[in-house]
Amino acid sequence: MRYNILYFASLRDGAGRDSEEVESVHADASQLYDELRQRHGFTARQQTLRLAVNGAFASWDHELADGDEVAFLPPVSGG
Amino acid sequence: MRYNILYFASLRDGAGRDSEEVESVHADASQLYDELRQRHGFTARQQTLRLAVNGAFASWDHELADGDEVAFLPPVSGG
Amino acid sequence: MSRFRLSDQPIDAATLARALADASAGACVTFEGWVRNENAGRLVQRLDYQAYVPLAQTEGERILAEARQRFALVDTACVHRIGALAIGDLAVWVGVSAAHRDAAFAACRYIIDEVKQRVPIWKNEHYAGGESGWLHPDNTPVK
Amino acid sequence: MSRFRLSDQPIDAATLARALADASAGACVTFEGWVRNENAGRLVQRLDYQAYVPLAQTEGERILAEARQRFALVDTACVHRIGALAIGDLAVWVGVSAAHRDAAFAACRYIIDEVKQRVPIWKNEHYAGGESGWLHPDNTPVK
Repeated sequence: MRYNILYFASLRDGAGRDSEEVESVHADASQLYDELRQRHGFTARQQTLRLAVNGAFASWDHELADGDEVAFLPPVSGG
Repeated sequence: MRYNILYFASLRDGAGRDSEEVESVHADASQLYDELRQRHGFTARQQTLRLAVNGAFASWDHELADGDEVAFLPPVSGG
Repeated sequence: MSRFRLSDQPIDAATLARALADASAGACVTFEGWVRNENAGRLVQRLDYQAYVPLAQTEGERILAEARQRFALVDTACVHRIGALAIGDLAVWVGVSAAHRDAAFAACRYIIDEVKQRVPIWKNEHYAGGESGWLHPDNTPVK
Repeated sequence: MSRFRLSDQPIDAATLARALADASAGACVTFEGWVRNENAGRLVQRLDYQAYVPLAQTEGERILAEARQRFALVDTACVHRIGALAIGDLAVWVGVSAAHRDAAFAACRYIIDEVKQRVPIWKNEHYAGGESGWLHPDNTPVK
């Protein structure tokens, strides 16, 4: 499946880009994150991240679909 | 003794003036207030008022001195 | 540097807030009291504030000093209007800056609560129909 | 009428506060978050805010809607800066108007607390010495 992955904060620094198109066999967001973590050498553990799919927060058991926009969100620090 | 009495809010309305020079035998503030209450027909009971002498809050057992500026303060309502 | 002020002119909130700024301040909380068109079910048309000016000044400063002592503040100020005000007018402004927001919120609340309870200022509301009345600190009528 | 806004331009607090006015509003509480020169013992020189804009917008609006539901408000708004900020810059503004101050204080505090916890915005602090780092909601460093 093809995903558009968005990166923010430490993950953006780690990936060296804002976003990327990714081809993956995983419909499970945790497994997708693990794959990207290995590829880019992210240090953030999945448990510290929130998942967002197509611009909305989603739980980690949300099943991904082809063409989804997926973001793994580090702890926020606005304000 | 001579006092300069200041009036505010409902007492100012009752006395029809901001202030007045008063000659009184009372050095006790409660007795002085009773005298003025009778003179002007104030409805406010002394227990509802705070006393100020020479620009500072004072307790009701504060002994007044000749020439004091005395104010009987109704409950405040700023803000 | 008098931080508590009575004013017979409109209050410039933006200028007052800017004056609280400091490189060590991360939070600024302000309270504005506006003249409402209604109190206790009666339509208010305008109001007058009367003050015992020198004592109000002293007591206001004392409240700000208490706040500075109780809370970790960078700066604080308060201005209260006197004279005739219309609906919507800014009647009282309190501003507090602090390193962190806990102290700023707590101090701002402390100051406005104490000002309303202790500072010798009196509000006379003028109602639709021509009546008027002095108020207690809880905005109930006197007598 | 979007009440939560991300802005890459300076925030005009005075104009925002005026827009909360209403004849039925007696209290207005505002919170301003300013960029401090220090965090956790390190000298901060400037910072950058990054945001996941569409989700930040949705989540910010949701927080304001929650505040309107929980507290008796007249109006509320919030603006958060994104991009590069200097020491002293206004980073986030929250304003609440209400008939009475209890609701205004409580709602203002609720909104800034929730914004800091939930809205996808990230702060990157640049320190004296050239280092920089992303922060957690409690302003401790990530890793």
